[in-house]
Amino acid sequence: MSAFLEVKNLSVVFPTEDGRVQAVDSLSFSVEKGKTLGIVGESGSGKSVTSLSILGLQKGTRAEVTGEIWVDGTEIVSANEDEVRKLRGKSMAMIFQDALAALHPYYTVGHQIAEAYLVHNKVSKKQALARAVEMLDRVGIPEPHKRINDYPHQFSGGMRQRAMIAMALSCNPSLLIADEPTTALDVTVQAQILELLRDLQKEFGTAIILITHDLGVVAETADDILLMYAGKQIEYGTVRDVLQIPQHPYAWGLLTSIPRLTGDPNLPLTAIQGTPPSLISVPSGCAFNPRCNYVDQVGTLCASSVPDLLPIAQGQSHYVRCHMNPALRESIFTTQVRPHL
Amino acid sequence: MIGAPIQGRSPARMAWDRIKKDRTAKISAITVAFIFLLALASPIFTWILHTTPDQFHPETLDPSFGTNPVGKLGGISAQHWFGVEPRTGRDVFLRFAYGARTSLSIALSATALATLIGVLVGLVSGFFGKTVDLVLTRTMEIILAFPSILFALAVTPVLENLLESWGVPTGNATRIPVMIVVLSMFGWPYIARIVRGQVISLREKEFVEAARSIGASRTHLVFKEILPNLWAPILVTVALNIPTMITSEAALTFLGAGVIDPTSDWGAMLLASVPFYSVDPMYTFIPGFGLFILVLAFNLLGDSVRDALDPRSSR
Amino acid sequence: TASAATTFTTPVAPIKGAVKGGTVTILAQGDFEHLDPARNYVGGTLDFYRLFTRSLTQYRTVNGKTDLVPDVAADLGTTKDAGKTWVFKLRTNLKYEDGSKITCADMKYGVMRSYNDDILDGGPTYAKDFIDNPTNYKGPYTEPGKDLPTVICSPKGDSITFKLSVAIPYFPYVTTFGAFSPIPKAKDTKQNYELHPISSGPYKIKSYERGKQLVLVRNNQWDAKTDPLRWNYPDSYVVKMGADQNVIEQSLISDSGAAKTSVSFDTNIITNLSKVLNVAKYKSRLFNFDSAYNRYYAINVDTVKDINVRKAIQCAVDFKSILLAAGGTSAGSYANSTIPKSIKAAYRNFNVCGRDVSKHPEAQLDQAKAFLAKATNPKTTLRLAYRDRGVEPLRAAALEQSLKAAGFTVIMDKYPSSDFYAPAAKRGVPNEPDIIQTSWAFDWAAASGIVYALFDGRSMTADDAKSNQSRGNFPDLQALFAKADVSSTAAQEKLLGDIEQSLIVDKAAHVSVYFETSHYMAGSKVGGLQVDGGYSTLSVLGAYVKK
Amino acid sequence: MLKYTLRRIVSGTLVLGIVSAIVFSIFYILPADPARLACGKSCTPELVQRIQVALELDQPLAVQYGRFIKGIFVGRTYLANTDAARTCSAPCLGYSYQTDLPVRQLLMDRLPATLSIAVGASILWLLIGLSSGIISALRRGTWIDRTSQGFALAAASLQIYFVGLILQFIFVDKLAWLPMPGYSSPFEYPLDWAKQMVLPWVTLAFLLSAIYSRLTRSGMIETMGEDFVRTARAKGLSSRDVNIKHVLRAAMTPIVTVFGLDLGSLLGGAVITEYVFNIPGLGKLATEAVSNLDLPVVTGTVLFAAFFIITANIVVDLLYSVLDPKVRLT
Amino acid sequence: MSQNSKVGNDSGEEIILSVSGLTKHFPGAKTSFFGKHEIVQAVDGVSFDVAAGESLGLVGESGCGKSTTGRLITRLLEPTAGTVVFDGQDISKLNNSELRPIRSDLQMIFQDPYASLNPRHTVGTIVSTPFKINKVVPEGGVKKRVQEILEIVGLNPEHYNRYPHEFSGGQRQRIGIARALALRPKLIVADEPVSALDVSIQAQIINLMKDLQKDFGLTFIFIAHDLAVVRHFAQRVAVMYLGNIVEIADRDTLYSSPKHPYTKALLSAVPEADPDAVGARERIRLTGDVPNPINPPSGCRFRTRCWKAQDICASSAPALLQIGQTQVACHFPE
Ligand SMILES: Nc1ncnc2c1ncn2[C@@H]1O[C@H](COP(=O)(O)OP(=O)(O)OP(=O)(O)O)[C@@H](O)[C@H]1O
Ligand SMILES: Nc1ncnc2c1ncn2[C@@H]1O[C@H](COP(=O)(O)OP(=O)(O)OP(=O)(O)O)[C@@H](O)[C@H]1O
Ligand SMILES: [Mg+2]
Ligand SMILES: [Mg+2]
Repeated sequence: MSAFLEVKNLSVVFPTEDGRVQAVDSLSFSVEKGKTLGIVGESGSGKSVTSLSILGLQKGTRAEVTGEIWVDGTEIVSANEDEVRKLRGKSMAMIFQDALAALHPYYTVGHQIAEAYLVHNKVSKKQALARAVEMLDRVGIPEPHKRINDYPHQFSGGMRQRAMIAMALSCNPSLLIADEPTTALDVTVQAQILELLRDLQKEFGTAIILITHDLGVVAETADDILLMYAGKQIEYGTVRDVLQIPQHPYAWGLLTSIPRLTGDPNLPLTAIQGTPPSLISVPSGCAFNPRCNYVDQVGTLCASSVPDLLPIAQGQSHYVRCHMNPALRESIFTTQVRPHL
Repeated sequence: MIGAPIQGRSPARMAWDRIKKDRTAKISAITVAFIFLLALASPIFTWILHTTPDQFHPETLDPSFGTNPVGKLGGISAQHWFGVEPRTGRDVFLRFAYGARTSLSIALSATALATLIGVLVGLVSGFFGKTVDLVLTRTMEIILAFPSILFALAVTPVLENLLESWGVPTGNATRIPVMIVVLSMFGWPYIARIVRGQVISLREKEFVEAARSIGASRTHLVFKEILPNLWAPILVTVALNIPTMITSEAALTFLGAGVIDPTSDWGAMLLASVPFYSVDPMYTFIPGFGLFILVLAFNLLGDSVRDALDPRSSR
Repeated sequence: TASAATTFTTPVAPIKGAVKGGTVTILAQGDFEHLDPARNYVGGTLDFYRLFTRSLTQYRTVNGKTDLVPDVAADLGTTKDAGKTWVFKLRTNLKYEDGSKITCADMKYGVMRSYNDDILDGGPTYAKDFIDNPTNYKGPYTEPGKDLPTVICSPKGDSITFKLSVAIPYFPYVTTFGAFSPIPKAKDTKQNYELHPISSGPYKIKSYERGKQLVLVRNNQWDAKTDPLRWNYPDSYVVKMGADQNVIEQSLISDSGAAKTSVSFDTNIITNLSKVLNVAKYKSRLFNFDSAYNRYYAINVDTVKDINVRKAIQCAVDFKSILLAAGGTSAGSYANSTIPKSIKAAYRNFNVCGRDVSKHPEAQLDQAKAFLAKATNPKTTLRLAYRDRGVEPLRAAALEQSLKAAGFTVIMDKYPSSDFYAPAAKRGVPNEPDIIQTSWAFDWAAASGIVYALFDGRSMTADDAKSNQSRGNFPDLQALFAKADVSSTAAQEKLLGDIEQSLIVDKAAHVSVYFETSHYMAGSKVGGLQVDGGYSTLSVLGAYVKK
Repeated sequence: MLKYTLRRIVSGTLVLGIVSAIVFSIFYILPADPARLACGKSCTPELVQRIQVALELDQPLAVQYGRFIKGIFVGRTYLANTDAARTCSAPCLGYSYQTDLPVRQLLMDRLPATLSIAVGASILWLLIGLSSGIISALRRGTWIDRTSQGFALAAASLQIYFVGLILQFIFVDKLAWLPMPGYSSPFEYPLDWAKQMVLPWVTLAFLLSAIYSRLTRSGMIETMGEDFVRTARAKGLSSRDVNIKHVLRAAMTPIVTVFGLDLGSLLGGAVITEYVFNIPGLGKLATEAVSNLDLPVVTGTVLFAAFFIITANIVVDLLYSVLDPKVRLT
Repeated sequence: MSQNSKVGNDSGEEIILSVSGLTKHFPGAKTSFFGKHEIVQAVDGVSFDVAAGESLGLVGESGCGKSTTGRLITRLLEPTAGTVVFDGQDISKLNNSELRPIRSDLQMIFQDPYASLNPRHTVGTIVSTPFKINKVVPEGGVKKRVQEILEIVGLNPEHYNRYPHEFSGGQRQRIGIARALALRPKLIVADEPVSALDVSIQAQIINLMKDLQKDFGLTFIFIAHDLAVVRHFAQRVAVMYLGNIVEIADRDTLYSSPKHPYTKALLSAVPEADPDAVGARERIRLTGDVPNPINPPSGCRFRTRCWKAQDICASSAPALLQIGQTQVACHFPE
């Protein structure tokens, strides 16, 4: 079956004074209705750029977008601004990390939610405001009929994020992109928001792309994981697959380096050495090779050629971009990585 | 941008490199330099032209209309490159060159003084806060509430009298210092406000905390930690302030509170040209255009400096 | 001129082409200092006051010719003792705006109240100065019951006699001033009288808002047949006050809106002169005439003691560059003397520094240097006092240049515009000026209106030169003044001419440079304007609105 | 809000008080004697002294200032209990030394001209400045943007008096399309008024619109980079709605403030403009008064101008709180 | 609050820092020029001890007063009330000059690796400033010593003359650590040293700090909002809520059997990167946000979000009492 969102070979390049920034490099994935895809990666790995490309928000900027993005049968990359605009908000919506910055400081929350509803529905302003109250109520804001007249700065951080969600969902979009929706929030509030997202998804059958750098959040919320490094997808599969039998050394590094509530706290964390690369001069070959502990296992290939994204085994939906052969990976994982998890 | 570190370039060095690449900045800098050179070299022209900027040349004027130089375009000739002044026949080119001297030195001194006061007040006010800040910001508020041009006009004769009563001789010897004081008096609050704002935000920065946590004294904090971070905004402010000062100096002179004849000054030349703009437009045009070019060049240069020092602001 | 032979009592002839009706607007920079006749002294406006104020005598200008004529008086006055006692016949059929008669008592009261110049400040003090005051009369406000015995009305009230303290041959000129206007005692409101002076002329005050505007309308009680000098064409005159010099100049030049029917009595076209003089369409509306203003340099004989130094200064004066600074020959005409050529009885065509200045206005530097070399008491550093107003600094700079070229060192001493004449006249003070750049406009067109004021050393005090800025007090000239004091008008004028010549040529204490030319402008719809010889201004007496 | 406004008015009045005290004392230490100026042609020392008494210049500074302040609030009587007594009702700013007219009346007489300039010019510069700034921001980097911004920078570097004279030379002297600038009453001669105001308006607007154009452009561009604009686009709003309702709305706030302050200081007298074009406004009145050392008029005009500036400040702050809900005034 | 016992660790080691009744009230944001200050009760009666060589974790949600506590201890702020006894000396009332000798023993590492380094100074200047200010001349000169320290924190000593902007976040944090280490302090307060860093870098820094603690016998107060991070660093953990300490216990006790409902809720909210654990864990969802410290709830400050709250919670504030291994401030501990 064809997924609600299908991204094929998406690449985004920013020509800048310092050079061409390859922010996203041949990314392919799909999300079905009612499912959640978690995109995980370090800062600057191209997560936000990907999400903006899906919404077509890079049209009219200097970004060079190639590849295909199919949303509900429309191809976004080649579509004109007006066609995409009609999809935005209605078929796909987005919530951003910094809700305070993402809400207009001079308009009331109610107005901003109603505005989103008004663009796509032939209703009166009053009806739109009623919708705003309804949505605020739905996302758990107490006394919504009063709060619609508040300005964003009068909301607390969690409430703002809820308001963003209410705004995004006001037109029942089939796809919701959440770009680090909880990073700025406290754990307790983060938990509330994630739960809200899950509930809403259950109710409306929305497809969700959840962008985060926290594997824990993905584990709790997503169905699939797309792991990005330096603009490329390096591992892609179901949450269970990727978190339990991770294939890429970067994934191993990530999983072993994050402190957990379980396991022996006295053992040192196994950190990933080095720092993420600059996207202007991505290391040749596998972008991760300068930081990879297992380059020796493969030899010069790592530094000279970019590995393909391949299923870990025939017919599997778990993909990885690594030169090591599956058997080698398997053995390293079981002997060296798993004990640290 | 995280990544391969660039070899040991200080922020100032990076700004300088950016400026060097900026063509507008280069052209403006050359223009400014040219006008400076003209101002500095003005005595040489006295020697070349065998006359002084104050020398009357009655023979160059229409005897029945003292306001009309003989000849085209305000009497432009091999002897008088920019023509002559109506009523006196003084050489306009020399007055222009010497005028650049006066205008620039007053504007630059006023900028320097205003910057000095502004930076000091801004630092003190921003860093120490509380009552000191309250008093200083209130003072700024009051100064900014003054209709500055009017007040500058009104206060010039007063200050002049004051200086005279201290035995300073009348004339430009008192007028010029008074102008500098008056111009900087209204100029410093703008600088102080910017510096104060910067200091307040820097004061809360963690690196200042860090210095405090290792026991740094206030002097260290102000001069070693905060001040180095102020150079960029100060430089930008100064760069954008110079043209304002030039304009204000000219305006003040134009309104009659400026340097006194025979000392030449661009604002004074414009003022003197007013009655003749329709009979001898060249006489108005020359100082006006000079002023325009100078201010434009400084403005462009200021923009470039700002862009270079603050890469986020892009044109 | 004060001969009883010509009487000028008949009405003035109508102006050709003039029509009645309409409003003439007068643009004024400021309000009148005072409308009270006793307090008027401002040159340009004196002409205007005649629209509603008659005085004993007045000037009449017709076709460029100006005569002194009897106004409230029926003759130009007679004297039997060479000017010590003056008798004027009075017209007896004149009325105020309220229909009441103008009497000799009113004329006398007008004079008497001018003695109260502590309250009625501002006017000329000639009446008080000249009329004998044996009882030390102080004015009707101070001494209400007291009489001024030296002003006498004939029993029938048809003549008035003035007994003067000294002989004043030119007294009939003095009686043109407002103190010699009729004022009904009952209507005198002291210093508030100026808010509504009772009209005796062809127009009366309809409304007067200080600083804003004054509206004059016809006075029906005025009878043209009794008036030898006034016309009455427009229905009203409106004075609009408070505009600026340049605003007035430019609105007159632009000739739009109300400016079409406008004229100004206090605004000489200065700023825009070169422009309007060059353009034909403006020229037709421009009135150019010699003003009463003479620009001159007083050489301080107290400080510049050596005659040769003074002569050197005279020679060094570059008439040309000075006049160029003021606008060239269109803005003024070179003058050897402060007495204008038009005052024929007194004018002398002498040379200054040996040359006819109108032909050779340039500085005579060689001669100047020669004189300086001859000086036994050479003073080569000169302090030049001038006023910071208009082109005066430039003129001073022009003089500075030629003085320097002649070998002097010059200290430029600029005085504030508002505070010049009195400080420059201080004697024996530190920094006393050596050369004073100043000017004079005569109060009446006679040498007596000039020479007494400027050169009579007898009026000086030890610390104040008054208007005798050159501070000359030469015994030989004193003798001449004494003689002039008691001479007949004609003889006096001649003597005064001699005094001036001597002061300039022999004593080298004065350099007259030029007479300023006035350039007045009027709107295109105003006719009947003419230059008034009495006040050297553009008179609005005959103005009419062109149809 | 009301409390805040009241408090601002009180503190503004205080600032005005300080401004007036400064102006007052500065002129008091001026050696030139105003009485001499008021005295006229036939002046005697006694007369000067009498005028000094009449103008109450013989009193100590504090007394003079006290009476002055009293005059503003409750009116005052000069030389009370004497024959020459005259009453000046509140708000009394004294009488001009030069013309002996009430300063308040002088100010009111000159206000219409200044008002004409300020209002006309500000409408013009807002129109030009905003529209060119908006177009530049929307067409960033295109030749339209570059031309308009280059023009704006050049215009911002020009001097009012220079432009004024040049325009006057072209349009009045050479082409004769316009009459000499000046001031006619808009009620009596509306056409003349407009024609004469054209040059002052255009000159002032020319220079100021340049500043507003730059301000608008940079404000818009800065706002375009804000997250909430991205949100608006993500909602599916048309670019027109995004640019006007979201970008411009946010970018306008600082411009409105600057505009308020500019208008405020202009209302106190467009000094240079009035000077160049010979318009009898407040600025002209002030420059004349300064050169005549007409203390009451100088104090009056400076105070009047300061009043406008301070009022503009208060209005702008109040307006800001309306425009920016984050600003809470108590 | 905790009036009773200095809670040391069981081994009776030397107490290097003892905080009691520490309180900081800030003048809140003034709403207008003349407006009155509101009072922000940022820290309200906090007491705890730290033994030499141990590391105490301080966790809590944003705005609960962690940083303020840290800055009170390092005397960057002056306490409104309470004492801070460091190394046997009450430093809570000392003035700047009296503090100077103590400064070198008490250092701080900051959260933001960008804001905590002066962009106009080179790395060398930054790390050598402590020496210059305290007029310490180490053996072999300042430069040599600085380069040694740089090496210790894993930086290339040749970077001495570089500017902060030439380094990545992780490297900058190392510079900050180097500066804190320069004078060999006894106690370091690390205020969220890793929360601004990328996940892959966090571990590097945590490991580095752990090593340093071991090598130099440092005492740490480690502030964080991430319970998992604290668990990997601190031997003892204090949980803060709205200016109060609600629970202190050694690591294992706290994580395995939290006594305070807030601690419990906090722990259950931490997302775990283990899909199997997701369903298995008990979920406690707190409602709402942390209340405003300007107007904290009466009694127990947590009661507004607590599912166990009774009337008593609104009327009396629970004291921090010892229950087993744990000190907890709750009327109804688990
Ligand atoms: N408009 C742009 N011009 C140039 N480079 C850009 C632009 N937008 C993004 N980039 C670059 O593209 C890369 C990817 O950025 P992106 O915002 O997608 O990262 P991210 O994965 O979302 O990171 P974070 O976790 O910090 O949000 C970064 O290196 C960024 O600098
Ligand atoms: N200088 C200050 N003036 C006023 N209030 C302050 C000040 N510093 C902190 N606060 C307030 O004190 C409370 C506690 O702040 P603190 O920075 O200690 O919290 P925190 O626990 O470190 O939070 P975070 O996790 O966000 O860093 C907050 O409400 C904060 O707004
Ligand atoms: Mg991102
Ligand atoms: Mg903190």
